Amino acid sequence: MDILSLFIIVPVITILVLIFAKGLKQSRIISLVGSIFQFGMAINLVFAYFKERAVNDAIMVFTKDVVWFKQFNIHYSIGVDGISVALLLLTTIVVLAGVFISWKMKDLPKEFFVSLIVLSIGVYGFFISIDLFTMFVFFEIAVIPMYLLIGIWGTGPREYSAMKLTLMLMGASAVLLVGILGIYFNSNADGGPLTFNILEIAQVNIPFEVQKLFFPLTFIGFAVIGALFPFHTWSPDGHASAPTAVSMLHAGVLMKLGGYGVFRVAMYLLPEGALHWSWFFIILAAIGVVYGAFAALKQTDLKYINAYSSVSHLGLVLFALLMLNKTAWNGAILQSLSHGFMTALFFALIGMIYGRTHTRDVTKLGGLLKVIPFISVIYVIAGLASLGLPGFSGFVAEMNIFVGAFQHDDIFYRVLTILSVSAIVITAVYILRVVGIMLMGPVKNEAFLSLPKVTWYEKFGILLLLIPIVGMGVAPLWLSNMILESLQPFIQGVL
Amino acid sequence: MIEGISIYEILTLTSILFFIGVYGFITRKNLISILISVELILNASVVNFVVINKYLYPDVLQGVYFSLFIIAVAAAETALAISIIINLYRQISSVEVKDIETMKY
Amino acid sequence: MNIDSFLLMRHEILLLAIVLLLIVAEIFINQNKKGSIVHLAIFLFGIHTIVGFFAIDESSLFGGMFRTNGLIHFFKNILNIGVLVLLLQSADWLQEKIVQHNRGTEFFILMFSSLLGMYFMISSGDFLMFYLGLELSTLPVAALAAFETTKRISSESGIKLILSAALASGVSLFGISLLYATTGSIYFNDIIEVITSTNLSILGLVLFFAGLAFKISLVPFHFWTADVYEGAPISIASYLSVISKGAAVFILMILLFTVLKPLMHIWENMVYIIAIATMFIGNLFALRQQNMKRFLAFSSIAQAGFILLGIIEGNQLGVTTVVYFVLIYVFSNLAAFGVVQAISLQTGKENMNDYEGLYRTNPKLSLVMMLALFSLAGIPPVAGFFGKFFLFTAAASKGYYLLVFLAVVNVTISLYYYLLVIRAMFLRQSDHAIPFFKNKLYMRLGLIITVLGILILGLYSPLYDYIFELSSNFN
Amino acid sequence: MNFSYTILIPLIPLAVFLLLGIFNQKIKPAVSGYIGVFGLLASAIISFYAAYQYFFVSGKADGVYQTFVDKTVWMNFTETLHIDMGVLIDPISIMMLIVVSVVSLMVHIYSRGYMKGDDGYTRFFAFLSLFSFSMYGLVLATNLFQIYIFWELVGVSSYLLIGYYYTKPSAVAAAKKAFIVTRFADLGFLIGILIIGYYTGTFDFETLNNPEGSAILNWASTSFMGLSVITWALILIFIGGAGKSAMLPFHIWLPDAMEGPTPVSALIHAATMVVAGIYLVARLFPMFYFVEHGFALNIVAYVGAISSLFAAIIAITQTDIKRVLAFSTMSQLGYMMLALGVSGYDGHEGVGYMASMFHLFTHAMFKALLFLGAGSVIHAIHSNYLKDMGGLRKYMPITNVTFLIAALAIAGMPPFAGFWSKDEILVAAFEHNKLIYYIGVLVAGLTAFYMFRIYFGIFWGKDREYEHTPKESPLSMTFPLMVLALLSIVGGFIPFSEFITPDKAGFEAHLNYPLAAIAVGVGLTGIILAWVFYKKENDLADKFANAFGIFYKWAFHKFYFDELYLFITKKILFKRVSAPIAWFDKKVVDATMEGIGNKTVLTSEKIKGMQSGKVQDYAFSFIAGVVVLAIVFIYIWTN
Repeated sequence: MDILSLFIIVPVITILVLIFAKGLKQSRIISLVGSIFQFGMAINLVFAYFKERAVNDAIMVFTKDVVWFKQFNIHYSIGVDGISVALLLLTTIVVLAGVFISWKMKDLPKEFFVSLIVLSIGVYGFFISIDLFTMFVFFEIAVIPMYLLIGIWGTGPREYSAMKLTLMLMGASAVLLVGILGIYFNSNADGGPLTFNILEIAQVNIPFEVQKLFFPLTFIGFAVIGALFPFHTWSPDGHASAPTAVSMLHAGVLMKLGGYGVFRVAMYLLPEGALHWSWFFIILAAIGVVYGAFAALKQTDLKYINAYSSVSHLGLVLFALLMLNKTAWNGAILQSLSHGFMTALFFALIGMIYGRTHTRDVTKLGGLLKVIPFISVIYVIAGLASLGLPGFSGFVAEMNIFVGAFQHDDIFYRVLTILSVSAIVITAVYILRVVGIMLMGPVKNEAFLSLPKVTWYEKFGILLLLIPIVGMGVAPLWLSNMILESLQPFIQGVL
Repeated sequence: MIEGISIYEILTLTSILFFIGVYGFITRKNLISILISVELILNASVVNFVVINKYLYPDVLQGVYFSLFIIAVAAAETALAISIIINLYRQISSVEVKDIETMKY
Repeated sequence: MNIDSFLLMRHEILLLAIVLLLIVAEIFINQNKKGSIVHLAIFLFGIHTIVGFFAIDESSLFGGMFRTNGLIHFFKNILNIGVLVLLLQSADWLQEKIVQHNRGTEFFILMFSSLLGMYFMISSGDFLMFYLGLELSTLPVAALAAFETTKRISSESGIKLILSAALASGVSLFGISLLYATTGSIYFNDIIEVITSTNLSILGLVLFFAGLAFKISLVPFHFWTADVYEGAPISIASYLSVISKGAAVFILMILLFTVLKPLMHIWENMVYIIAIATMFIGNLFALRQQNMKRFLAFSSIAQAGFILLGIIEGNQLGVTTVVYFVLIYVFSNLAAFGVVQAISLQTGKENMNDYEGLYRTNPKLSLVMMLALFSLAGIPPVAGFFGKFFLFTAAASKGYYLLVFLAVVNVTISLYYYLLVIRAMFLRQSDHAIPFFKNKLYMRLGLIITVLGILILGLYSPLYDYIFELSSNFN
Repeated sequence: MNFSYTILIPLIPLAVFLLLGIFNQKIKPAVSGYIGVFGLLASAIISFYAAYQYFFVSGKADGVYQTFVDKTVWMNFTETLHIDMGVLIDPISIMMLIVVSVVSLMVHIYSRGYMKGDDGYTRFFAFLSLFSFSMYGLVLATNLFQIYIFWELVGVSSYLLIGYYYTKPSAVAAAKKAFIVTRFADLGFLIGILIIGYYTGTFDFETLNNPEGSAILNWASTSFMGLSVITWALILIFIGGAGKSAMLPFHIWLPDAMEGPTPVSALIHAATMVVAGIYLVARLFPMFYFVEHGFALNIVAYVGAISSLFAAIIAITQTDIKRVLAFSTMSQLGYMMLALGVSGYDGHEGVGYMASMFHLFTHAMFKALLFLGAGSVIHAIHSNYLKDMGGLRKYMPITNVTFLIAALAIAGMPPFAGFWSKDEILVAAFEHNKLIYYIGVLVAGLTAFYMFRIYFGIFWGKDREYEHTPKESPLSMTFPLMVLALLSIVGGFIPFSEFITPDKAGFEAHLNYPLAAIAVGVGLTGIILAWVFYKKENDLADKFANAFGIFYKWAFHKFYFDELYLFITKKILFKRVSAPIAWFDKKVVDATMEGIGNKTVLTSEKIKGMQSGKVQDYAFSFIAGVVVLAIVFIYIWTN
């Protein structure tokens, strides 16, 4: 079994075992074992990747290609480069943390973990596949479990949010489908056979009119899940209603599919279309960056604040991708990773706070530093990380994005860059606002004086997410180099 | 082949017959009469087949045979329809078409 | 014309034999264990299904009135499997409701003869055979729809079906007569050579098309569907929505692709319009349905609209995708109907809000339902997704991107109402939920087969390649 | 000569921080205090050793102080642009190392007494170490991005330390304010960096500052709105500096920052962090000087001058001694800025630059001393307000004397440190810009006045009735006072012009007697006025204040800058921007998405009549469909 397909096999096996599990204890143990195993595989993959990369300079390594539907030339073809390796690592970590965080899942635990793992299968598959069809399949597999996860285990208006989220994402994927078919049927522009294989299509130069037509479809199709500005409204409600672990996976991993897809498919296969449209979408993205930050400023529900900050941060990702240069792209990938960890951490903490105080309304909370110091301190750290403090991953990513974006020769883009740079101040404002109101100050509510202390599994979950944030922030070089060299072929493809 | 009458007259007739049937089907209140209008429609095509066969392609008798079969099938159809109608009549003692509208929307 | 050429009609002859045998059996089985007729029938039909899989060589009989080839043969097998599953699912219902009144045999005879009609219809070589097959497949179903003689709505649906069917067949007959007028033959092979697009032939095409569109229940010829499904016994509803629709789709496709190929520039636009109308109307109506049968009726209308996306391609790709989709659709829809039938048999409840909290009481059943609905909605990795995706591919290969776009919009809409059912079953919790019950062997068997189909058919690509080869003579 | 060992200077405090931060709960307070002190002691020793090495052993090569750089790539942006981490050793960085080490060490020692018994003692020392680490890193930075990184880090440690009493809402607010205001200024800094990076292709100080380098020579190549883009970049960078050094209009955070513990104010908001802005300008001095003939530098000069005057005026009116000191700090920082602004480049022209650094040095000493003294007073009587103080000289003699020394130093009385540096500044101003010179003189007088106002207010006047008689602070607190007092006395005699000049060559500086005399005279007048007003209880001061009337009121309310900012943030940002956006999101964007869904359902409700249940309607639509299709395809759509 090759090293990549294991990422699909192992979760499937986990599910099969889970089916026979009884009760909370067994199911959580099984899923814990499974996810730890995946984590191990991801670590192993990183090292294997470096070893392979030393001897093999193909765009994708560990490639495997099995013909699936030969009439359509559909293959189950997988492979990774530095970017997907990094994202896979992110995913495994977040999933593992998610399992820890949902250690005390009361209602239908088995089903919960099964759907969680199904979701992760979708994500893994998406990241490793280099065949548009396979990619699309995994994309939808990743999205659908959200409905059950939010709908069954959610809080608040869960049915509404779940339906909204699912429909918007599926609608997006429907648009995406048209785009993919468009690409597919023009993949023989140079007289070759029709193909879904990304790498092969990248060699074809698709006519400009076609690119102009299908780039927006493909872009929007992916960007909706990346919370592109007018289509982001599924995310706040979805986050707010989802159970903790789901919010973590969702914001931490699922929303990354957007950026990754845009990068892998829209940008890479339709470069001229990208160049032609970038001005328009870049405006949307820039709006999203500032708009999200301002919207977060006004919220009082922790999850909403975080959701909007995600809109802002992921806006930066799309923004950087559309800048079409290496540094910005590097920044975009780094931002995806760092946002993945940070926001997952945030949601984990919010979940713990909510689980203890039973409210997410910041105005009702106060002085938590006194009563639950560990969680609060970590929250402060996460906050500082997310406002881009040096020494944390956010800074590295954002600086790459800003410097890269500012290298653009067109003044218009540089002005937009400055605009979105200004978002970091607003970010600081809303983060510190929350920290000030919720963690500092006097304890607002007598009941808070006796909150349960943080448990071992919560600690595990938190540290699991915190360590990469600091690691990326302190020593970014190896990661960014890994990504940069993987970006090389794309640069040649696009520019 | 009838003297002095070209195929057009007959086809016009059958078309008229057809639409009379349709009209009856749409307007009659009584299930039985709706059934009769269906017969009109079928007969329109029966005549069509015969006439076309006779006027245009007299050498092979496809149309004629077709029409025979149509008549037979039509009989079966009517029989079945009648039986169902009777069954309905047993229950609601009515054959009015307005009484079979309980299922809608 | 020698004896072994009758073996070409193996399906038909066997089925006929079974029908006769059942009549005989009816006489000899003694009163106190009428139930055994059900077992007998299912057993016989099972054998028939298996025998059906033996290869048949390609040829035609009766001067081309009856023809058969690999694809037709394969499709007959699909129908067989469908009917078999359907019988398995409705066995308990028969045992409990029908056999008491000594009407078990009638049921089987009617259903089998209708199936026989479909055999003739899809392997017909001229319009006469086609017409006979059509009628033979329609009339018994009307009788079956009115089968629960004690229920008023059952008779109503029977009448609605028979009247609409009569009208439809009348119209299409008129169309056939016009085609006959333009071409001078009712044999497909002759027609292909001579047919051209004159006003008369176009009119004939439209009228004839309407007749089949009625059976596939395409907008605006679909209105009977919902009412009939609702009134008829569930097994008949599912029979209508799966078997007869499938057969009609198949023959329509074959006629359009072979006989009426010269008129393609006409009918592809026609299909284009009707496809859009069908998808939207079907979905929009399905949104509000509470009764599961009506719900599935409209959903199946929408599905028919999707099928047209494959038909519009007009070549081998179209044939393959359509057959493939129909195959998957058979399993998905049968699964859905099966669950509905099981529940309504146990509790008599057929409304969506009765399903609330079903997962907590009957997890297995709800999971089957979920799979079926996901397959209908086209969610990977279950089969439905692949079927739909390939249909869209077929349409896109002709450059109908707008049509595909509207189709995917409709997929999203349809997802909404499929999720409504899932919401009722999984998300909601109700204190008067349907209590836990165990299904009988037949029903379970029927459901398991469908589930296997749903899970495997999509991922198992050789099947698709096989169909592709079968349909090789369409380009 | 290799100075790479200086990397230890920041790393030791970092280690201390991690140690104390992670094992916060485990370590006993006493122990953590010692860990902090000794950690910093180590850094200080290394700094002194490095200073000795540099200035007296191996720094000079043919009469010019060399720049030693030792760095490694931390992150790559493009082929040319990358962030390096490393140490840059040149006169000013060494000088800053000394300043930071001395003050920080003193403050550490002092805090062991001052913070005794406070829960969070360990946390306090952890934060102090974090700050020391960041400050050292900032000082040693080799390029713009490294300095920006540590710039942010000192910002956050200041945030943490101001908000040290996090249960006190005012402290929380102050911390937030400090961080956000400086962050806002840093935005300018960051954009400036981006522009520099884009147009010059490097972040390195060496490359940028090289007078023959491309960065300086081709400043005119691209211009934007009439100014060179480089000039714009420099102005933006200066905005960043102004934010940290509390220049107008970014000064508002500094007074509030006094909510933090007094040692913190002494270390961060008097001696070290706030001078980062000056340090930054000095660091880029060649660029400021050469690009567009020092256009940006003039802005620096005027901003500095105005800020110092502005702050001095406000300082007179404040009643909270720490706030008085805060404004005095701001005023002195303005002084340094002004000095930089009026400085030339080579030879004796560079006196302003030299003086600015000199004043930075001396000011660090005596201002830290003032704060610590104030701290010891506050420690004794638990109040910040002048009205609660008086006649303390008999209770706490050491504090009294040291405070007096510091006051004299800041008032510029010879032979105290302040006198020398201030004199050089005035010389530089006099030579380059008379207007600024006059402002400088005026400020000198005001400084002397308000400083002695509080001195007399605290230690003279008649006793207030204290609930328990105040007593002198413990040795751990008085010892630093004495050390710093000593430095404030002798600090002025260091021949700075030998060591620190823009062209690093060094020159002979000699006292300019007439100017010095004027300065001293003005200072004395200030002191005497203060003596008259505040030595004894009398109502002269109030009369005087009333004489100024409305103007006094303005000054007392700090010219309503806070209100202005509040208005901008609360009224504009929250009410006019954020709230509408939130509303827009809910009511427009979201509503549109939902609207699509609702419309669909509504439509399906509307059209349900089609399914009327009448078999004849069905037949009708059937036939209608047929007819329409027939017509369409026979007559209309015939292709």
